[in-house]
Amino acid sequence: MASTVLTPPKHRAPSKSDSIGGNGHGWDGDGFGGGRGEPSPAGRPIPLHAYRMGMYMALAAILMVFAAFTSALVVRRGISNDWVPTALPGLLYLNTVILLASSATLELSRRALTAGRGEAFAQWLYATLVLGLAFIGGQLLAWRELVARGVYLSTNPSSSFFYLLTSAHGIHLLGGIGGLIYLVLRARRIVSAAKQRTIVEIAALYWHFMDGLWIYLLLLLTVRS
Amino acid sequence: MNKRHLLALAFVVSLALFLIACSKKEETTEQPAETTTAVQPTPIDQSTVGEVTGKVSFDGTKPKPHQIMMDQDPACVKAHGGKPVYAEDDEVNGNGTLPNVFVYVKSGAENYTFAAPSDPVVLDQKGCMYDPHVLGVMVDQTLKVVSSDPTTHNIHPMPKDNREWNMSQPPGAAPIEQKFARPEIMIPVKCNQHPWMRAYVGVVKNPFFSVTGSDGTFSIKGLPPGTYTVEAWTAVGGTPQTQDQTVTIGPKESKTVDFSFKAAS
Amino acid sequence: MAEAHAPTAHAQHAPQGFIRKYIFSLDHKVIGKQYYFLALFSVFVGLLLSILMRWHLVWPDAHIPLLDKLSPVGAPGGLMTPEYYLSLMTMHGTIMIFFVLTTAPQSGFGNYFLPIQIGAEDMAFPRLNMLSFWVTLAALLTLLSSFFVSDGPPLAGWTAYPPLSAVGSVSGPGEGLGQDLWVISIALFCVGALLGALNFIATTLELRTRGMKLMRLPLTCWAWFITAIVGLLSFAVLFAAGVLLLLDRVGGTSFFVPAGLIVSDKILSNHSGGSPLLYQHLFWFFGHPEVYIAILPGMGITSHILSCFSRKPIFGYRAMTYSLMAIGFLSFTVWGHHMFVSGMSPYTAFAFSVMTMAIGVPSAIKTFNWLGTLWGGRLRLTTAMLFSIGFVSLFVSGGLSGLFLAQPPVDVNLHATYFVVGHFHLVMGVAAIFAMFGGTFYWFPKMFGRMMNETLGKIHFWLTFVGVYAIFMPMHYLGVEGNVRRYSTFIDDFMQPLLPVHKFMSIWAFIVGGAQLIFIFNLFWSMFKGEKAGINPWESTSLEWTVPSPPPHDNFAGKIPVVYHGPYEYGVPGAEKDYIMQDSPEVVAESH
Amino acid sequence: MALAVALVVTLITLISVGIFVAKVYWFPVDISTHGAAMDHQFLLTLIICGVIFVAAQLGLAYFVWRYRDKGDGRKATYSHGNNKLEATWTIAAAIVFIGLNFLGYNIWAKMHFTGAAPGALKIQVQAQQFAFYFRYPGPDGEFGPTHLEKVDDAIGNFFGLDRAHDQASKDDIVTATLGIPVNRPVELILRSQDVEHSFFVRELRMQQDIVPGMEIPIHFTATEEALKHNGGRYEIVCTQLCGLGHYKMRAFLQVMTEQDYEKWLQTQAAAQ
Repeated sequence: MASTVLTPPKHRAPSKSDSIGGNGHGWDGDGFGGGRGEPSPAGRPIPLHAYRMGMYMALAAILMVFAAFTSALVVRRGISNDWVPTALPGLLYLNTVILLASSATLELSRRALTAGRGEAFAQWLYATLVLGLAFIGGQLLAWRELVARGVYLSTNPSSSFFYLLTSAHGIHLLGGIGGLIYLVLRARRIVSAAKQRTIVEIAALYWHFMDGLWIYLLLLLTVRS
Repeated sequence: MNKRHLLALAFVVSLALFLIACSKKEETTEQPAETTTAVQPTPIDQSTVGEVTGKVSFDGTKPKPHQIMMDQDPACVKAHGGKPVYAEDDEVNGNGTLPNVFVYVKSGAENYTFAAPSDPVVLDQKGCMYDPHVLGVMVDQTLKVVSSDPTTHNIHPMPKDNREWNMSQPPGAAPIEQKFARPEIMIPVKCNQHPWMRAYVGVVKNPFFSVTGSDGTFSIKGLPPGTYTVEAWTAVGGTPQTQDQTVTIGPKESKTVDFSFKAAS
Repeated sequence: MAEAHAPTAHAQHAPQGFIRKYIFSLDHKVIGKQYYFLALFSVFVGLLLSILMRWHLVWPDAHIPLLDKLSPVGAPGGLMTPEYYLSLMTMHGTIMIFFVLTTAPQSGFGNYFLPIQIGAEDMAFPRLNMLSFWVTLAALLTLLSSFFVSDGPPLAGWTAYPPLSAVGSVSGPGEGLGQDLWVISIALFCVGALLGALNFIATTLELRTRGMKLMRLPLTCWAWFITAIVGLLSFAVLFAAGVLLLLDRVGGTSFFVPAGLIVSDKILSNHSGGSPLLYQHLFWFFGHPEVYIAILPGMGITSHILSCFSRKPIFGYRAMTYSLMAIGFLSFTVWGHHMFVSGMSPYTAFAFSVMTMAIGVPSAIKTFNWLGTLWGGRLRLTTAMLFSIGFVSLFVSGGLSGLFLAQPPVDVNLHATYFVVGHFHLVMGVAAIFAMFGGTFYWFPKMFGRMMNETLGKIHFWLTFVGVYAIFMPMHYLGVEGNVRRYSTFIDDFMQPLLPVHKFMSIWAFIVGGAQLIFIFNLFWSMFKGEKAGINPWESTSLEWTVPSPPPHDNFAGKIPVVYHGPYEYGVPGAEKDYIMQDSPEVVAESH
Repeated sequence: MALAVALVVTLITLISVGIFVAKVYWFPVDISTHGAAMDHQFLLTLIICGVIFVAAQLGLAYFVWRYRDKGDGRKATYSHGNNKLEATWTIAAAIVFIGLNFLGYNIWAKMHFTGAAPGALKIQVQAQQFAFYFRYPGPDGEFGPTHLEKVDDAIGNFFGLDRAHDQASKDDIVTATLGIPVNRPVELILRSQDVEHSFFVRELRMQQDIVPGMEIPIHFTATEEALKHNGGRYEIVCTQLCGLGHYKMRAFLQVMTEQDYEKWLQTQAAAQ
């Protein structure tokens, strides 16, 4: 990978080092020569912290979507006289515990990876995946319970928001599950190559964010006015 | 690829799919039955047909006519020369009979099929009113909407069983030609730019319908012998109401069926 | 996530085969061109729609040839119906705002030049980049498909206010399937824009080459970067609004639809207490930043070109970057100025008004700094430069009329009149398009390896520059007179004396529309027959001018540049040449 | 080329400003008590913007001409800016822009921060696709309730009144023209039956969206000036996109003397 080597200036060297001003990564200190990811299609590897930055930005966008939903909920609840709170299925709290547990197992998996215990890493990853799927299943069961009670999407603004927020969160979590499946499939390569660990970290970042988002949504849905 | 991992993964995913499948609400979507086959008319022996005639009278106090306010479109006011215009649903004939009653054979003619006539039924817009106020068309017969007004109208039938449409007709524009695919009693037609404008279109499967005029009479001709339910529909006073009567017609027989309506409260 | 593991076996080599190279390409340069041509196609569709509208406005009885072929229902016999006019207007607005103004200057030029200008070989996430283009294309196709549905394209305006846009076909033609497609298209566009934005941000922050400090970024990069941040935050909100609107339409929810509506004699009993104003707040929370998404890249491109062809450093580089940041930040605090007469609290209106006036300050700084850049320069009046000068002129004209609309008591009489139409067309529509033209003439040599024809370019510039003033300046007068916008025909006596003004504007619209054919001809002719371009035909300083035209697949042929200078070192005293390239290690004593 | 740019920009500037200065196109007559202040604020803004506009455009024109590349080998002035100058115009712009805004504060406050004068004439305005209808409370000063199922446009019951049962509805007067007496404070209560509409009377200097699900009050007083033009008749237009008939959605405002108004109202009452 010859192209990764920094080409020195061909002409004369700069007389003062600070005229280069260090590397360009003013916000990251160690930018250019940092972690090496896989090569981009063009050739040079994309630094790993770029992936992290990308994930932060994705999370910012997701956060804004939910912020918009939140403000819609707050405004809609504030102005309306047709708001009848929907009693949430008790199952949601169990689901919450499951999701929290999944975050914990993902952490255990990550630690196992750091400690170099590949088998444990994969096992905890499975546990996370199972818990994640269980959460999704649990959410679906919670929907069923509401449907059985005759509470549908359009029954009341509060139920509209309930279905909206749970499904929006669920879809995002499914994305996370897709990521976990990918990690599982690549578990071996991840264990063998230390560079691959960033993927796990980024996946964990997303997963924990979804976890936190769920707690927030649950609070939003349960807190009355 | 690690086989053991793949297996485990497949298990987990199928478990998830199973869960999802279990929790899916059962849905049944109703497919509206639609007949698309070309209509082959049933032969009717013209030498035996009879007719139903009759009169629709109005019983009780006449509704107070509602004056129509056309101020917002000077073109409409001008068309009436400044004279007050009253809602057509309030009209009662001088002889105590009702105009604008749609009388049709509601049942009894199911064994026959009829081809829609090729002539269109014309609905005109004149002085920001519909002419006629009540009309009937056959299923798949063309309704031709024309305008005699120097102002833009929009024609907006609001059916329950047919396809809804809503089109503008600026002055000088070509007539709008549309068909209704399913029978429906009655489709209100509205112009949103002149909210008072209203017509009623009855869509029926047979040619046996009639609308009462200024003498309150109707006549339905060409009925083959049989027993029919004849229904009269009116919107007198603004609220639609119907009455049914059963009539049996022998060969070449002419029967009289009279109706009498009160204004709906 | 999908990006975190791009396994490419022979990574360094350019992909072979037409499909991989030009269609499903991961190369930011190809994607940039794809965006550019998508916008070019869209701008001509949008332009055609506006010409049809101007035609109908002044000759309402005209039977427009071929129009009945396009839409037998919307224009029976070629005579445009009022609903078809509104549909054209809606589609014009939507196409221009989303698929032209948001697409070309940011996603088009940005994709192509951001990585090169910061010394990177590609965007941070090439796959995401490709995805964002294809999602955007899907959005465009979805939108255009609404032209061919039975009850016509949507007519609720590019703002799609509920309940009109939310209650379905009962509220009129175009509000059935057409409006559904509109909402879906916008939601898709949001997804594409979000993916693009996060890619831009990560690329700018993480992939700068050695020496490319933030304060050495060309102003184009700053503008793309800030725009990406603004887009990331605002498109997410529009996406949410779109989801809610779609649910109101098809899910029977009542986020925006209040109870007790009677539409065309039909009581809508399936809705309860929703708030139309809630939609407006969500929409404009996106909608106002969107205005800056459209214009900020234009500002960046203009700054870049002005400095280059003035042969002079940009005046107040720091002030330029700070004002970009200030505009980006303040753009989130002013959305209520679209809603002074909407029925929201008048107290809030006043607060929004103050913020709006405040956002005028960084805009003014930019204008003064552009003038300052020209001052004392040695101006080379190339076509690119002319369009940039035109940009400044148009931005001043359109920006100042914003000061009227920003004040609630003045806005009351101008709101929803042609004054507003004139204002936003000048400041965000035409100005941004001038920046695109400027960018096209400036970067064409780099993108296609050939020069565009300057003579044709100048003819095109003059017709367009004079023409847009002739079209949009009179709109201000009409607005003051009280000429209401979004009317398909002017039926009232009140309007009759103003019709000659409309005719004047329409005729100029046809001229300007025709003049764009010159540009199209120039573009495609030059692509194949233009004079061959060297590496740096404009004697420009930024990194894209250090590589061959067009650049190789990985931009720098493996030789990643190191940056030693700011981006606008023109006319440096004591330097060998009139300019110092960013990657030139030449040290000049008085530099900075 | 430089000269052409300078000339064209100058010409455009002078023509644009000239048409405003000559008042070739101007606001229609003002018939409200609050309009004069608004017009004044507009004029003030116009003057300030006009000065900035002329200065900036002519500056641009001059610079393009003055600093064109004459091919004399002169190098451009090497300058990265001037902090003092930049700070000056930043502060100046901020003061002018925000100051202008505060000057308009009172006008806005008077229109919106206070309600209508006590004893103002209350009229309900209902907008629907595509017409306005108006309701006067009648002698009892009370509006009867609306019954959705009673709404029937074909017989003119736009407000869904049940005159047979609701006492307050009995004397309500529904009209298609907004008749108002001159010199008397009027409070309009705006509501919509279906989609968003807007109420705009240019001469009244009054524009307000009509939002379904809300009742929005606005208030004004028509001046004697109103009687002097066009027989006191002015156009009410809808300015919020409301569907295919939007361009035709209008009604008329008829300003009358107090006596004429009473007479008119009686005629309207008789037609109910």
